[in-house]
Amino acid sequence: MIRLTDQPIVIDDLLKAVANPAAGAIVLFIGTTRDHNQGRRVERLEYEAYAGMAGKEIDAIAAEAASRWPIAAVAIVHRTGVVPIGMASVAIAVSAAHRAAAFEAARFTIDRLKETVPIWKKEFFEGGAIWIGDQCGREGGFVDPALAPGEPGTKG
Amino acid sequence: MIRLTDQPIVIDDLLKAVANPAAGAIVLFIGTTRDHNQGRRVERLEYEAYAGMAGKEIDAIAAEAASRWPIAAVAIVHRTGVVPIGMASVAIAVSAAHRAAAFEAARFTIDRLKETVPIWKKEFFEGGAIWIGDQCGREGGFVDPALAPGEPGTKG
Amino acid sequence: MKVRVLLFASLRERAGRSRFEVEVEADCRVEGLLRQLENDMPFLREVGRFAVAVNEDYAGPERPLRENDEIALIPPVSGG
Amino acid sequence: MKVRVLLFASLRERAGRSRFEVEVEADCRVEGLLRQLENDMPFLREVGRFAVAVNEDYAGPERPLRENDEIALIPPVSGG
Repeated sequence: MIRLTDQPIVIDDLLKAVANPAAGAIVLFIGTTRDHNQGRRVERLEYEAYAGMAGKEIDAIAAEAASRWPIAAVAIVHRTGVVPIGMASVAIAVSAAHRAAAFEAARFTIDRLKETVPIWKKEFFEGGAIWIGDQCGREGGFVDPALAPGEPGTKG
Repeated sequence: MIRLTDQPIVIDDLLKAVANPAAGAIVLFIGTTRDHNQGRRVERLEYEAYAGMAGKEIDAIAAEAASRWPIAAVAIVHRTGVVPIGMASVAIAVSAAHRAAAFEAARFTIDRLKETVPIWKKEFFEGGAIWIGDQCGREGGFVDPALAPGEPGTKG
Repeated sequence: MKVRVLLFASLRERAGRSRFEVEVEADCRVEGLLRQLENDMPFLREVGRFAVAVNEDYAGPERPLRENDEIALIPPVSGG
Repeated sequence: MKVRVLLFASLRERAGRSRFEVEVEADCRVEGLLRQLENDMPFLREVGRFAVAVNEDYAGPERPLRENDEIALIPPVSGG
Protein backbone atom coordinates (compact mmCIF):
# COMPACT_ATOMS: atom_id res chain seq x y z
CA MET A 1 0.00 0.00 0.00
CA ILE A 2 1.30 3.48 -0.81
CA ARG A 3 2.35 5.66 2.13
CA LEU A 4 2.51 9.10 0.55
CA THR A 5 0.49 10.64 -2.23
CA ASP A 6 0.03 14.10 -3.66
CA GLN A 7 -3.47 13.15 -4.77
CA PRO A 8 -6.71 13.09 -2.75
CA ILE A 9 -6.76 10.10 -0.38
CA VAL A 10 -9.20 7.40 -1.45
CA ILE A 11 -10.71 6.06 1.76
CA ASP A 12 -12.14 2.99 0.08
CA ASP A 13 -8.63 1.89 -0.89
CA LEU A 14 -7.63 1.82 2.78
CA LEU A 15 -10.73 -0.11 3.80
CA LYS A 16 -10.06 -2.65 1.08
CA ALA A 17 -6.42 -2.90 2.12
CA VAL A 18 -7.34 -3.98 5.65
CA ALA A 19 -10.39 -6.10 4.80
CA ASN A 20 -10.00 -9.56 6.26
CA PRO A 21 -12.56 -12.33 6.87
CA ALA A 22 -11.04 -12.92 10.32
CA ALA A 23 -11.65 -9.30 11.33
CA GLY A 24 -14.74 -8.23 13.23
CA ALA A 25 -13.76 -4.59 13.55
CA ILE A 26 -12.26 -1.88 11.41
CA VAL A 27 -11.32 1.50 12.85
CA LEU A 28 -10.53 4.29 10.43
CA PHE A 29 -9.02 7.61 11.39
CA ILE A 30 -9.09 10.54 8.99
CA GLY A 31 -7.31 13.80 9.66
CA THR A 32 -8.94 16.65 7.76
CA THR A 33 -8.05 20.28 7.29
CA ARG A 34 -9.95 22.46 9.74
CA ASP A 35 -11.12 25.92 8.81
CA HIS A 36 -9.77 27.42 12.01
CA ASN A 37 -6.83 27.09 14.37
CA GLN A 38 -5.98 29.06 17.48
CA GLY A 39 -8.37 31.80 16.45
CA ARG A 40 -6.96 32.05 12.94
CA ARG A 41 -9.15 31.50 9.92
CA VAL A 42 -7.31 28.78 8.01
CA GLU A 43 -7.39 28.86 4.22
CA ARG A 44 -5.49 25.69 3.44
CA LEU A 45 -2.67 23.50 4.64
CA GLU A 46 0.36 22.52 2.67
CA TYR A 47 2.35 19.43 3.57
CA GLU A 48 5.98 18.73 2.83
CA ALA A 49 7.56 15.33 3.43
CA TYR A 50 11.03 13.87 3.57
CA ALA A 51 9.61 11.20 1.35
CA GLY A 52 12.06 8.33 1.67
CA MET A 53 12.37 8.60 5.42
CA ALA A 54 8.65 9.26 5.94
CA GLY A 55 7.81 6.02 4.18
CA LYS A 56 10.26 4.11 6.34
CA GLU A 57 8.95 5.69 9.54
CA ILE A 58 5.37 4.93 8.57
CA ASP A 59 6.32 1.31 7.92
CA ALA A 60 8.01 1.18 11.31
CA ILE A 61 4.89 2.49 13.06
CA ALA A 62 2.73 -0.06 11.26
CA ALA A 63 5.09 -2.81 12.34
CA GLU A 64 5.07 -1.60 15.93
CA ALA A 65 1.27 -1.43 16.01
CA ALA A 66 1.12 -4.99 14.70
CA SER A 67 3.56 -6.16 17.35
CA ARG A 68 1.71 -4.48 20.22
CA TRP A 69 -1.90 -5.37 19.39
CA PRO A 70 -3.53 -8.46 17.88
CA ILE A 71 -4.55 -6.74 14.68
CA ALA A 72 -5.12 -8.21 11.26
CA ALA A 73 -3.87 -5.34 9.12
CA VAL A 74 -3.04 -1.66 9.14
CA ALA A 75 -2.93 0.83 6.26
CA ILE A 76 -1.57 4.36 6.46
CA VAL A 77 -1.61 7.08 3.79
CA HIS A 78 -0.45 10.67 4.13
CA ARG A 79 -1.12 13.30 1.54
CA THR A 80 1.47 15.91 0.56
CA GLY A 81 1.10 19.29 -1.11
CA VAL A 82 -1.96 21.49 -0.70
CA VAL A 83 -4.84 20.00 1.28
CA PRO A 84 -7.96 22.19 1.09
CA ILE A 85 -10.40 22.68 3.97
CA GLY A 86 -12.40 19.54 4.72
CA MET A 87 -10.10 17.24 2.77
CA ALA A 88 -8.11 14.38 4.28
CA SER A 89 -4.40 14.85 4.90
CA VAL A 90 -3.93 11.49 6.57
CA ALA A 91 -5.92 8.27 6.84
CA ILE A 92 -5.25 5.21 8.95
CA ALA A 93 -7.24 1.99 8.83
CA VAL A 94 -6.83 -0.91 11.24
CA SER A 95 -8.66 -4.23 11.19
CA ALA A 96 -8.75 -6.70 14.07
CA ALA A 97 -10.79 -9.57 15.38
CA HIS A 98 -12.00 -7.36 18.23
CA ARG A 99 -12.69 -3.67 18.45
CA ALA A 100 -10.54 -2.83 21.46
CA ALA A 101 -7.34 -3.70 19.58
CA ALA A 102 -8.50 -1.84 16.47
CA PHE A 103 -9.30 1.34 18.42
CA GLU A 104 -6.10 1.27 20.44
CA ALA A 105 -3.84 0.50 17.50
CA ALA A 106 -5.43 3.23 15.37
CA ARG A 107 -5.01 5.78 18.15
CA PHE A 108 -1.41 4.72 18.72
CA THR A 109 -0.67 4.95 15.01
CA ILE A 110 -1.88 8.52 14.53
CA ASP A 111 -0.28 9.68 17.79
CA ARG A 112 3.07 8.18 16.85
CA LEU A 113 2.84 9.40 13.26
CA LYS A 114 2.52 12.96 14.54
CA GLU A 115 5.60 12.49 16.70
CA THR A 116 8.08 10.78 14.43
CA VAL A 117 7.23 10.93 10.73
CA PRO A 118 9.17 13.68 8.92
CA ILE A 119 6.23 15.55 7.46
CA TRP A 120 5.52 19.22 8.02
CA LYS A 121 2.45 21.32 7.53
CA LYS A 122 2.35 24.96 6.67
CA GLU A 123 -0.83 26.70 7.64
CA PHE A 124 -2.03 29.45 5.32
CA PHE A 125 -4.43 31.69 7.14
CA GLU A 126 -5.93 35.12 6.67
CA GLY A 127 -2.95 37.42 6.73
CA GLY A 128 -0.05 35.02 6.79
CA ALA A 129 1.42 31.57 6.92
CA ILE A 130 3.16 29.53 9.56
CA TRP A 131 5.01 26.26 9.76
CA ILE A 132 3.20 24.30 12.46
CA GLY A 133 5.53 22.74 15.00
CA ASP A 134 8.23 25.39 15.02
CA GLN A 135 6.40 27.39 17.62
CA CYS A 136 6.08 24.71 20.25
CA GLY A 137 9.78 24.56 21.01
CA ARG A 138 10.85 26.19 24.26
CA GLU A 139 13.63 27.92 22.39
CA GLY A 140 11.24 29.76 20.18
CA GLY A 141 12.03 29.10 16.56
CA PHE A 142 11.12 31.40 13.76
CA VAL A 143 8.03 32.11 11.78
CA ASP A 144 7.02 33.98 8.71
CA PRO A 145 6.82 37.75 9.31
CA ALA A 146 3.09 38.13 8.87
CA LEU A 147 1.84 35.82 11.51
CA ALA A 148 -0.09 35.73 14.70
CA PRO A 149 1.36 34.05 17.81
CA GLY A 150 1.34 30.37 16.95
CA GLU A 151 0.47 27.20 18.73
CA PRO A 152 0.84 23.65 17.49
CA GLY A 153 -1.87 21.75 15.73
CA THR A 154 -4.28 22.69 12.99
CA LYS A 155 -5.43 19.14 12.85
CA GLY A 156 -7.38 16.63 14.88
CA MET B 1 -29.51 9.94 8.46
CA ILE B 2 -31.05 6.47 8.42
CA ARG B 3 -30.42 4.27 11.45
CA LEU B 4 -31.39 0.84 10.16
CA THR B 5 -31.15 -0.68 6.72
CA ASP B 6 -31.53 -4.11 5.21
CA GLN B 7 -29.12 -3.14 2.44
CA PRO B 8 -25.29 -3.09 2.45
CA ILE B 9 -24.01 -0.14 4.46
CA VAL B 10 -22.48 2.60 2.30
CA ILE B 11 -19.50 3.89 4.26
CA ASP B 12 -19.17 6.98 2.11
CA ASP B 13 -22.65 8.08 3.15
CA LEU B 14 -21.58 8.12 6.79
CA LEU B 15 -18.40 10.03 6.04
CA LYS B 16 -20.40 12.60 4.11
CA ALA B 17 -22.94 12.83 6.92
CA VAL B 18 -20.30 13.87 9.46
CA ALA B 19 -18.15 16.01 7.15
CA ASN B 20 -17.68 19.46 8.65
CA PRO B 21 -15.20 22.22 7.85
CA ALA B 22 -14.66 22.78 11.58
CA ALA B 23 -13.63 19.13 12.08
CA GLY B 24 -10.00 18.05 12.03
CA ALA B 25 -10.69 14.41 12.79
CA ILE B 26 -13.09 11.71 11.74
CA VAL B 27 -13.15 8.32 13.41
CA LEU B 28 -15.10 5.55 11.74
CA PHE B 29 -15.89 2.22 13.31
CA ILE B 30 -17.10 -0.68 11.19
CA GLY B 31 -18.27 -3.95 12.68
CA THR B 32 -17.88 -6.77 10.18
CA THR B 33 -18.91 -10.41 10.20
CA ARG B 34 -16.00 -12.60 11.26
CA ASP B 35 -15.50 -16.05 9.80
CA HIS B 36 -14.97 -17.58 13.21
CA ASN B 37 -16.23 -17.26 16.76
CA GLN B 38 -15.32 -19.28 19.82
CA GLY B 39 -13.82 -21.99 17.67
CA ARG B 40 -16.88 -22.20 15.43
CA ARG B 41 -16.63 -21.63 11.72
CA VAL B 42 -19.18 -18.90 11.11
CA GLU B 43 -21.10 -18.94 7.84
CA ARG B 44 -23.12 -15.76 8.23
CA LEU B 45 -24.88 -13.59 10.76
CA GLU B 46 -28.50 -12.59 10.69
CA TYR B 47 -29.69 -9.51 12.53
CA GLU B 48 -33.17 -8.83 13.83
CA ALA B 49 -34.19 -5.45 15.22
CA TYR B 50 -37.07 -3.99 17.17
CA ALA B 51 -37.00 -1.30 14.56
CA GLY B 52 -38.89 1.57 16.16
CA MET B 53 -37.19 1.25 19.51
CA ALA B 54 -33.77 0.58 17.99
CA GLY B 55 -33.96 3.83 16.06
CA LYS B 56 -34.90 5.72 19.23
CA GLU B 57 -32.11 4.10 21.24
CA ILE B 58 -29.57 4.88 18.53
CA ASP B 59 -30.71 8.51 18.53
CA ALA B 60 -30.37 8.60 22.30
CA ILE B 61 -26.80 7.28 22.13
CA ALA B 62 -25.90 9.85 19.48
CA ALA B 63 -27.33 12.59 21.68
CA GLU B 64 -25.43 11.34 24.70
CA ALA B 65 -22.16 11.17 22.77
CA ALA B 66 -22.71 14.75 21.61
CA SER B 67 -23.38 15.89 25.16
CA ARG B 68 -20.30 14.19 26.62
CA TRP B 69 -17.68 15.09 24.02
CA PRO B 70 -17.07 18.19 21.91
CA ILE B 71 -17.90 16.51 18.63
CA ALA B 72 -19.20 18.03 15.43
CA ALA B 73 -21.43 15.18 14.24
CA VAL B 74 -22.13 11.50 14.66
CA ALA B 75 -23.74 9.05 12.24
CA ILE B 76 -24.81 5.51 13.08
CA VAL B 77 -26.20 2.82 10.77
CA HIS B 78 -26.99 -0.78 11.63
CA ARG B 79 -27.80 -3.38 9.03
CA THR B 80 -30.53 -5.98 9.54
CA GLY B 81 -31.11 -9.33 7.89
CA VAL B 82 -28.30 -11.52 6.60
CA VAL B 83 -24.80 -10.05 6.78
CA PRO B 84 -22.27 -12.24 4.94
CA ILE B 85 -18.66 -12.75 6.10
CA GLY B 86 -16.56 -9.62 5.71
CA MET B 87 -19.54 -7.30 5.31
CA ALA B 88 -20.42 -4.47 7.67
CA SER B 89 -23.25 -4.95 10.14
CA VAL B 90 -22.76 -1.61 11.85
CA ALA B 91 -20.91 1.60 11.07
CA ILE B 92 -20.37 4.64 13.25
CA ALA B 93 -18.72 7.87 12.15
CA VAL B 94 -17.81 10.74 14.45
CA SER B 95 -16.26 14.06 13.47
CA ALA B 96 -14.66 16.49 15.89
CA ALA B 97 -12.21 19.36 15.97
CA HIS B 98 -9.68 17.11 17.71
CA ARG B 99 -9.00 13.42 17.50
CA ALA B 100 -9.25 12.56 21.19
CA ALA B 101 -12.95 13.42 21.28
CA ALA B 102 -13.61 11.61 18.01
CA PHE B 103 -11.91 8.42 19.20
CA GLU B 104 -13.57 8.44 22.60
CA ALA B 105 -17.04 9.24 21.32
CA ALA B 106 -16.82 6.54 18.63
CA ARG B 107 -15.72 3.97 21.18
CA PHE B 108 -18.47 5.01 23.58
CA THR B 109 -21.07 4.81 20.82
CA ILE B 110 -20.29 1.26 19.73
CA ASP B 111 -19.94 0.06 23.33
CA ARG B 112 -23.27 1.55 24.31
CA LEU B 113 -24.98 0.37 21.14
CA LYS B 114 -24.04 -3.18 22.00
CA GLU B 115 -25.53 -2.76 25.48
CA THR B 116 -28.82 -1.04 24.88
CA VAL B 117 -30.05 -1.13 21.29
CA PRO B 118 -32.66 -3.86 20.74
CA ILE B 119 -30.94 -5.71 17.92
CA TRP B 120 -30.06 -9.38 17.99
CA LYS B 121 -27.72 -11.47 15.93
CA LYS B 122 -28.08 -15.09 15.09
CA GLU B 123 -24.88 -16.84 14.22
CA PHE B 124 -25.10 -19.55 11.59
CA PHE B 125 -22.10 -21.82 11.85
CA GLU B 126 -21.08 -25.22 10.61
CA GLY B 127 -23.58 -27.53 12.23
CA GLY B 128 -25.99 -25.14 13.84
CA ALA B 129 -27.18 -21.70 14.76
CA ILE B 130 -27.27 -19.70 17.94
CA TRP B 131 -28.71 -16.41 19.12
CA ILE B 132 -25.75 -14.50 20.47
CA GLY B 133 -26.35 -12.95 23.86
CA ASP B 134 -28.65 -15.59 25.31
CA GLN B 135 -25.69 -17.56 26.56
CA CYS B 136 -24.03 -14.87 28.59
CA GLY B 137 -26.73 -14.70 31.25
CA ARG B 138 -25.88 -16.26 34.59
CA GLU B 139 -29.27 -17.95 34.56
CA GLY B 140 -28.44 -19.81 31.41
CA GLY B 141 -31.01 -19.14 28.77
CA PHE B 142 -31.71 -21.47 25.91
CA VAL B 143 -30.11 -22.20 22.59
CA ASP B 144 -30.90 -24.06 19.46
CA PRO B 145 -30.42 -27.79 19.83
CA ALA B 146 -27.49 -28.18 17.47
CA LEU B 147 -25.04 -25.90 19.05
CA ALA B 148 -21.68 -25.82 20.68
CA PRO B 149 -21.18 -24.17 24.09
CA GLY B 150 -21.71 -20.51 23.38
CA GLU B 151 -20.11 -17.29 24.42
CA PRO B 152 -21.11 -13.77 23.54
CA GLY B 153 -19.79 -11.90 20.60
CA THR B 154 -19.18 -12.85 17.02
CA LYS B 155 -18.19 -9.32 16.30
CA GLY B 156 -15.47 -6.85 17.03
CA MET C 1 -58.10 -4.02 28.52
CA LYS C 2 -55.98 -5.11 25.58
CA VAL C 3 -52.25 -4.74 25.23
CA ARG C 4 -49.93 -5.81 22.41
CA VAL C 5 -46.98 -8.10 23.09
CA LEU C 6 -43.91 -8.31 20.84
CA LEU C 7 -41.36 -11.11 20.93
CA PHE C 8 -37.92 -11.03 19.35
CA ALA C 9 -35.03 -13.28 18.45
CA SER C 10 -34.85 -16.43 20.60
CA LEU C 11 -38.13 -15.62 22.36
CA ARG C 12 -39.90 -15.17 19.04
CA GLU C 13 -38.58 -18.46 17.72
CA ARG C 14 -39.39 -20.31 20.90
CA ALA C 15 -42.92 -18.92 21.00
CA GLY C 16 -43.43 -19.42 17.29
CA ARG C 17 -44.91 -15.96 16.94
CA SER C 18 -43.71 -12.40 16.98
CA ARG C 19 -46.72 -10.37 18.10
CA PHE C 20 -50.10 -10.95 19.63
CA GLU C 21 -52.69 -9.21 21.76
CA VAL C 22 -53.56 -10.17 25.27
CA GLU C 23 -56.39 -9.17 27.61
CA VAL C 24 -55.20 -7.95 31.03
CA GLU C 25 -56.76 -6.44 34.15
CA ALA C 26 -57.17 -2.67 34.13
CA ASP C 27 -54.61 -2.18 36.91
CA CYS C 28 -52.08 -4.59 35.41
CA ARG C 29 -48.37 -3.82 35.69
CA VAL C 30 -45.45 -5.26 33.75
CA GLU C 31 -44.79 -7.97 36.31
CA GLY C 32 -48.45 -9.02 36.27
CA LEU C 33 -48.40 -9.32 32.50
CA LEU C 34 -45.24 -11.44 32.64
CA ARG C 35 -46.82 -13.85 35.15
CA GLN C 36 -49.85 -14.11 32.92
CA LEU C 37 -47.66 -14.78 29.85
CA GLU C 38 -45.75 -17.50 31.68
CA ASN C 39 -48.91 -19.56 31.92
CA ASP C 40 -49.10 -19.69 28.18
CA MET C 41 -45.34 -19.81 27.54
CA PRO C 42 -43.74 -21.60 30.48
CA PHE C 43 -40.33 -21.32 28.80
CA LEU C 44 -40.32 -17.67 29.78
CA ARG C 45 -39.59 -18.86 33.33
CA GLU C 46 -36.52 -20.83 32.27
CA VAL C 47 -35.20 -17.98 30.22
CA GLY C 48 -34.96 -15.96 33.35
CA ARG C 49 -33.31 -12.98 31.85
CA PHE C 50 -34.86 -10.53 29.50
CA ALA C 51 -35.75 -6.87 29.63
CA VAL C 52 -39.11 -5.32 28.95
CA ALA C 53 -39.96 -2.23 26.94
CA VAL C 54 -43.29 -0.45 27.07
CA ASN C 55 -44.02 1.67 24.03
CA GLU C 56 -40.38 1.49 22.94
CA ASP C 57 -38.82 2.50 26.24
CA TYR C 58 -37.21 0.17 28.73
CA ALA C 59 -39.54 -0.30 31.70
CA GLY C 60 -39.30 -1.86 35.15
CA PRO C 61 -41.66 -4.46 36.64
CA GLU C 62 -43.75 -1.84 38.46
CA ARG C 63 -44.61 0.08 35.33
CA PRO C 64 -48.42 0.30 35.02
CA LEU C 65 -49.92 -0.66 31.69
CA ARG C 66 -52.57 1.16 29.72
CA GLU C 67 -54.95 0.13 26.99
CA ASN C 68 -53.13 -0.53 23.70
CA ASP C 69 -49.66 -0.38 25.20
CA GLU C 70 -46.99 -2.17 23.18
CA ILE C 71 -44.93 -4.42 25.45
CA ALA C 72 -41.77 -5.96 24.03
CA LEU C 73 -39.86 -8.80 25.65
CA ILE C 74 -36.21 -8.11 24.95
CA PRO C 75 -33.69 -10.94 25.24
CA PRO C 76 -30.06 -9.92 25.80
CA VAL C 77 -29.22 -7.63 22.92
CA SER C 78 -26.34 -8.51 20.61
CA GLY C 79 -26.22 -5.86 17.93
CA GLY C 80 -23.01 -4.42 16.59
CA MET D 1 34.94 13.98 2.07
CA LYS D 2 31.58 15.10 0.72
CA VAL D 3 28.20 14.67 2.41
CA ARG D 4 24.75 15.75 1.25
CA VAL D 5 22.58 18.00 3.41
CA LEU D 6 18.79 18.19 3.12
CA LEU D 7 16.67 20.97 4.57
CA PHE D 8 12.91 20.89 5.04
CA ALA D 9 10.00 23.14 5.83
CA SER D 10 10.98 26.28 7.76
CA LEU D 11 14.69 25.47 7.52
CA ARG D 12 14.45 25.04 3.77
CA GLU D 13 12.62 28.34 3.37
CA ARG D 14 15.00 30.18 5.66
CA ALA D 15 18.05 28.81 3.86
CA GLY D 16 16.51 29.35 0.45
CA ARG D 17 17.60 25.91 -0.67
CA SER D 18 16.59 22.33 -0.02
CA ARG D 19 19.75 20.32 -0.68
CA PHE D 20 23.43 20.91 -1.15
CA GLU D 21 26.75 19.20 -0.73
CA VAL D 22 29.35 20.13 1.80
CA GLU D 23 32.97 19.14 2.28
CA VAL D 24 33.79 17.88 5.80
CA GLU D 25 36.75 16.33 7.62
CA ALA D 26 37.11 12.57 7.33
CA ASP D 27 36.37 12.03 11.05
CA CYS D 28 33.43 14.44 11.13
CA ARG D 29 30.42 13.64 13.31
CA VAL D 30 26.91 15.07 13.22
CA GLU D 31 27.70 17.77 15.78
CA GLY D 32 30.77 18.85 13.82
CA LEU D 33 28.75 19.18 10.65
CA LEU D 34 26.16 21.27 12.46
CA ARG D 35 28.80 23.67 13.79
CA GLN D 36 30.19 23.97 10.30
CA LEU D 37 26.73 24.66 8.85
CA GLU D 38 26.06 27.34 11.45
CA ASN D 39 28.89 29.43 9.99
CA ASP D 40 27.09 29.59 6.70
CA MET D 41 23.57 29.67 8.16
CA PRO D 42 23.74 31.44 11.52
CA PHE D 43 19.95 31.18 11.87
CA LEU D 44 20.48 27.50 12.69
CA ARG D 45 21.72 28.67 16.08
CA GLU D 46 18.54 30.62 16.81
CA VAL D 47 16.34 27.78 15.73
CA GLY D 48 17.79 25.73 18.49
CA ARG D 49 15.61 22.74 18.09
CA PHE D 50 15.68 20.29 15.25
CA ALA D 51 16.48 16.65 14.86
CA VAL D 52 18.98 15.12 12.49
CA ALA D 53 18.64 12.05 10.32
CA VAL D 54 21.53 10.29 8.64
CA ASN D 55 20.58 8.20 5.65
CA GLU D 56 16.90 8.36 6.63
CA ASP D 57 17.32 7.31 10.25
CA TYR D 58 17.26 9.60 13.25
CA ALA D 59 20.80 10.07 14.56
CA GLY D 60 22.42 11.62 17.62
CA PRO D 61 25.21 14.24 17.65
CA GLU D 62 27.94 11.60 18.08
CA ARG D 63 27.04 9.74 14.95
CA PRO D 64 30.11 9.53 12.67
CA LEU D 65 29.64 10.52 9.07
CA ARG D 66 30.85 8.75 5.97
CA GLU D 67 31.43 9.84 2.41
CA ASN D 68 28.15 10.51 0.59
CA ASP D 69 25.98 10.30 3.68
CA GLU D 70 22.64 12.08 3.41
CA ILE D 71 22.09 14.29 6.45
CA ALA D 72 18.65 15.80 6.92
CA LEU D 73 17.88 18.64 9.34
CA ILE D 74 14.43 17.91 10.66
CA PRO D 75 12.45 20.72 12.26
CA PRO D 76 9.65 19.68 14.64
CA VAL D 77 7.41 17.41 12.62
CA SER D 78 3.75 18.30 12.20
CA GLY D 79 2.23 15.68 9.95
CA GLY D 80 -1.20 14.23 10.49
